[in-house]
Amino acid sequence: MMALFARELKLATRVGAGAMTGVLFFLAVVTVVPFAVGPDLNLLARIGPAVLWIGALLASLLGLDRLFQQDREDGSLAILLMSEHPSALIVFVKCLAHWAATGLPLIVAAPIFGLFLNMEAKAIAATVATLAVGTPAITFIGAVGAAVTVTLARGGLIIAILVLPLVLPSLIFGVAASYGAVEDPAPFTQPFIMLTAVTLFLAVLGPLAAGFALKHAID
Amino acid sequence: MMALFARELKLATRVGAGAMTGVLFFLAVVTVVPFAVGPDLNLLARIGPAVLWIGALLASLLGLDRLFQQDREDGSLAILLMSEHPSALIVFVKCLAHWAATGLPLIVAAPIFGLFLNMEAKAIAATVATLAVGTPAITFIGAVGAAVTVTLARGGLIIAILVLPLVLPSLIFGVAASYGAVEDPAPFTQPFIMLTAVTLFLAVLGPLAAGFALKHAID
Amino acid sequence: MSDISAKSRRPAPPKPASIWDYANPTRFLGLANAVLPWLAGAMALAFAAGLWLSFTAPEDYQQGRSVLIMFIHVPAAWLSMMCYSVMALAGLGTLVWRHPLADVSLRAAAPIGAAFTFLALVTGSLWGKPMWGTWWVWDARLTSVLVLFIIYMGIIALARAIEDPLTAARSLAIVTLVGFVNIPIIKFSVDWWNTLHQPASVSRFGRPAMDAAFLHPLLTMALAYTLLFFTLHLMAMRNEILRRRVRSMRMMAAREAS
Amino acid sequence: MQLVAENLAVDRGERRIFEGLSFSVAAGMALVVTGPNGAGKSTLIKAIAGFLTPSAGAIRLDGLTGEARPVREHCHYLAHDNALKSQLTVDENLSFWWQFMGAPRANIEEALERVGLPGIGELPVGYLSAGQKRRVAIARLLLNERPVWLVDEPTSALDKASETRFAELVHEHLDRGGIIVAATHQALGLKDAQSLGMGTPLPNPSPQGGGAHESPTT
Amino acid sequence: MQLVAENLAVDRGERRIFEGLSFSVAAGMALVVTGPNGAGKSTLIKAIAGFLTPSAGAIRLDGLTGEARPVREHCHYLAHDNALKSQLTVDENLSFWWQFMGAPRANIEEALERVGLPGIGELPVGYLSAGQKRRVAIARLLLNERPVWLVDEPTSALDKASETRFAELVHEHLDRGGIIVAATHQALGLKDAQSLGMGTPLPNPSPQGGGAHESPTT
Ligand code: HEM
Ligand SMILES: Nc1ncnc2c1ncn2[C@@H]1O[C@H](COP(=O)(O)OP(=O)(O)OP(=O)(O)O)[C@@H](O)[C@H]1O
Ligand SMILES: Nc1ncnc2c1ncn2[C@@H]1O[C@H](COP(=O)(O)OP(=O)(O)OP(=O)(O)O)[C@@H](O)[C@H]1O
Ligand SMILES: [Mg+2]
Ligand SMILES: [Mg+2]
Repeated sequence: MMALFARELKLATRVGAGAMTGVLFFLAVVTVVPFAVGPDLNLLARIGPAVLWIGALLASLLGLDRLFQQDREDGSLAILLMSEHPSALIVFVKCLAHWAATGLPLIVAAPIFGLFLNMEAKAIAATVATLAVGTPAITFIGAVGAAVTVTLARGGLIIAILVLPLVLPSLIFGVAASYGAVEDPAPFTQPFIMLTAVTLFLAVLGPLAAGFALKHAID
Repeated sequence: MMALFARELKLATRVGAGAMTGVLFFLAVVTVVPFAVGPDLNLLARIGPAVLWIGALLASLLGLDRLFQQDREDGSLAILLMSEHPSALIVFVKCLAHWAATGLPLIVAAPIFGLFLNMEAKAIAATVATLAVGTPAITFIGAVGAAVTVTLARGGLIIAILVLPLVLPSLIFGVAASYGAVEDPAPFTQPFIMLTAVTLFLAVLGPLAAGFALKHAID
Repeated sequence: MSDISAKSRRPAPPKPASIWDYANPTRFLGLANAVLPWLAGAMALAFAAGLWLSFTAPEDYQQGRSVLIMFIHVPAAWLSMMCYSVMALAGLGTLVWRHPLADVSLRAAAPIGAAFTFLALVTGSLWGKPMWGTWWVWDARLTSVLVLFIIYMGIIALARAIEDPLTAARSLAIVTLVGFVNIPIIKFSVDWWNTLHQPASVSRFGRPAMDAAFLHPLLTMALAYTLLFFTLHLMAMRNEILRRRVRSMRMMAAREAS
Repeated sequence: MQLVAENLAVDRGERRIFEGLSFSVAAGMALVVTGPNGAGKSTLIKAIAGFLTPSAGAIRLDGLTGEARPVREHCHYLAHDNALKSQLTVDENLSFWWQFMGAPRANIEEALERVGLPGIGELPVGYLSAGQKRRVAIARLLLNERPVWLVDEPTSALDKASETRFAELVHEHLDRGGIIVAATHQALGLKDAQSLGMGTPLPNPSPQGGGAHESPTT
Repeated sequence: MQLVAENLAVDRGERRIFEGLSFSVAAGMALVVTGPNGAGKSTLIKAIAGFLTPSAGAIRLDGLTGEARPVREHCHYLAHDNALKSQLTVDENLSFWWQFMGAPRANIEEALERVGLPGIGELPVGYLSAGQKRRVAIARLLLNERPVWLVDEPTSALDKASETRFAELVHEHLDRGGIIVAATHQALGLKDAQSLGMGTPLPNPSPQGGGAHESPTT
């Protein structure tokens, strides 16, 4: 399993672009928002967590469709699934590697983008924490979308459609927790715990469902 | 060439009910935003153009990376390039088909989504106009990225670094022009003309560069 | 669906022994054909009664005639949720019992559910204009219906995208079930979301204490809608089965030639 | 150990590909599946590998000690595709499979030598010719211990020398008590092997009449 | 008409695959390129098809009337891949190439009949077996008029009957005055063909010594 993780990471970084595309897309989102909102720095700071979350969410969608497709096309998927390792575990490891290659860079970049948006340090810290806890959920649920569309040549958009409604809870709790850290009446801990719970739940459900779907994708 | 256009369109629409998928994705993005920024209608109306543009950008990017890859993997690309048709023309036609399948439906649907975001009629009209003029540029420059990825199996980074910075001007001019149509001091015509110029420029440069890159992609 | 065509050729046992025998597509077609006229008739009656009750209902002191929209809107909203439950059940049927009809049922229900959801959205928004003065607000309930609509459409898009019915069946079932897990979550999370930062602009939205004068037409209409759903669903299932047969016969013909 | 198929039927798309197929292959034996294009050779192999669920009948691996595990976990599968990543080097590719599959048998350098490609490990797979890729894929079978080899047109793209080398590997595997099921159009140079000739697939979906007909010759 | 290569050298990666290669193939003749895996057969074909630029020498098509066009525009190329989209039906795939390539010769129904797959047009390509796909790919060559056929292991995955059928198609094409360059490990059953045996490639990147050696037999 470590071997699988290492291979996935190697592929992701070698074929490259994965991480950078995500970060650059993130940058694009962060860059246009000030144009739309106008020069109101307070407003900008206020919607900062929301912008970071939306940026990260959308950036995570890029490249999700390749999660299993390449393995299927070159025949690796069949052999992976024949092994004694449970398919859900294989999916889980692939998700982790995918997240490490694409999600992690976003989180590293988020503080800098937070500065662009004139956010306070505390808000930035809270947002980064929520992103770190929340974005894996996108990958886990994205895996279901990727597994279900693995036979399609261009599944990217369909995956995004299937994934977006399902990640709403993460988005809501993530943004709520980020706000909670700065605005006084709003709590931080409670939504943060919920966010963690959602991620953990999807970390189980996603790989199970995706693994199940993949079993029938080889023919 | 008409045959190529028809085939691309068929592939794009067969795999995932093309037009509908793009529109749905757009709808999903528009729905997700209020969850993050909150249901404040005034704020939504202000960031409306940015939301529509970001949605359109992402919809164009998802699936673009596979513009040539599939053709290369199944061997079609070699045969396409052997024909007497210039490679830039082939790229151009493929881009047009891709845009017709994914970009056009977005533009048709944008006004309705503008209503969701509580945008004024004038802002909606301006945004739709900028989308119509601006989104082809995303496809054209995206084609370069797609061609380069096809070539550089181990190239890394280059697409992202190449494509998104080039798309950023379109995005910024587009949002600026939409914004200019409603807010008084900001101009509409000037960014709009710039946007048109960028698109025209990329419509020439993109296919030429992509075609050139593709010639070296078969080995 | 190979099982459909294969099973259909099996000599039928003399008597249907249990409800499961209706699962045989051929027998199902027979049953559907027999039931459909009755169902359609009952639906027509229910609609006639419902509409008559609705139009003779008193005007609401607050809403005026526009209360009529309620009789279209509320049942549509209910049905949009019921239909998804039917699909989730069918999804279970596909995955657990591997029943070919379950998949047919899921596929057939999706567009109907989407249509009801769309109707709820449109009528709600038509109602919203006179009531709240705007077509759309990002209110919890409205938004969750919109999300439901997106889920429906995603399922439809997926169904269209995958050529092979067998592959599609499992994918659809999985997505439907995963989506079902999410439906309560959407409902709750949307509440959290709203209470968190919305100075409610929609305070008038809420459950009006319902008068019997409104309740009766509403319930009748709900019954009519339910019958409509089952009629459409049966018809759509029948079409789907026939479509699959045509498809497999065409493939067979193409192959036999070679 | 014995690989047994009993009264097997497999459907694909809307069609029954074959039915009533029974065979048993004992340890140390090879089963060579032949037949025209579209007969269902690959389908049979995929069914044994567990990717297609038989509509009737069953596939078992008899006479194994230890806890019962699905047949597929005892198998190596060499499909039409090579299951290699062209961006990674030969070494990286093989060492991944070596670690992932468990039950290591040979090391990578040895395996590459056995397929006649010593010292090629550093090259990215994308740099190899069709036949070289196929040979690297064959080397994968040597890395880990699996009693059953399921190979689908293993010698496609191989030159004559490599074909001979492959036949040697096969014999060695059989001598060690392994089982091989091979779908092929080409003589694999196996001295004694059962052969299973598949006819053209059933013309219609009705389960009447046998499509595949075993000819249990030795 | 005559396909001529003069003193050809091709590099791939950082390595010279062959050099000093010369041959000429007249109309109505076939050139069969043989050699072990990695010898450079596919490389030669790709160079003729224009995908690899020779580091030295040139490839010409002599004796054609009309304006000069690159060699590749006179060629059909059948690579290891089939250039078929599995989501589209056989008809859709073939009719696209038919329209795209210009100079139509046969219609799709005829072409499918020639490869022994009549009436298969409605099926999605994804439903075909490996050999059936290959045969559809061969049918593509019949659709449009191209004097030169470049085929790379054309008979891989074909059953015996289809191999014979392919040999017929080849002879027919030659009789019509065509040229064929085929890279192959298997006897194609061509009665008279020039053969070009390629050795193992040059061992090191420095361009010294000949790697490929032509044996112009008939
Ligand atoms: C697009 C806008 C709207 C949507 C999507 C929508 C959605 C829904 C849904 C899903 C339900 C069923 C709730 C349940 O039973 O749990 C419902 C019920 C109802 N809606 Fe709407 N609605 C919309 C607009 C409106 C408007 C403008 C009004 C009137 C002011 C309204 C009045 C009602 C009433 C009275 C009920 C019945 C509540 C009950 O007794 O359960 N809706 N709506
Ligand atoms: N994915 C699929 N869906 C539906 N039918 C399929 C699929 N793949 C193959 N078939 C059909 O199943 C039959 C058997 O295919 P299979 O690939 O097993 O043949 P094969 O004996 O391996 O042939 P070949 O020698 O060409 O490889 C063929 O008629 C084919 O059309
Ligand atoms: N993309 C590439 N980059 C660099 N080197 C390559 C590439 N493709 C092939 N080579 C090398 O070029 C040499 C010739 O390869 P080629 O594919 O022409 O061989 P071939 O004669 O067709 O062999 P086979 O019979 O296996 O198909 C091989 O040694 C191979 O390693
Ligand atoms: Mg096969
Ligand atoms: Mg080759």
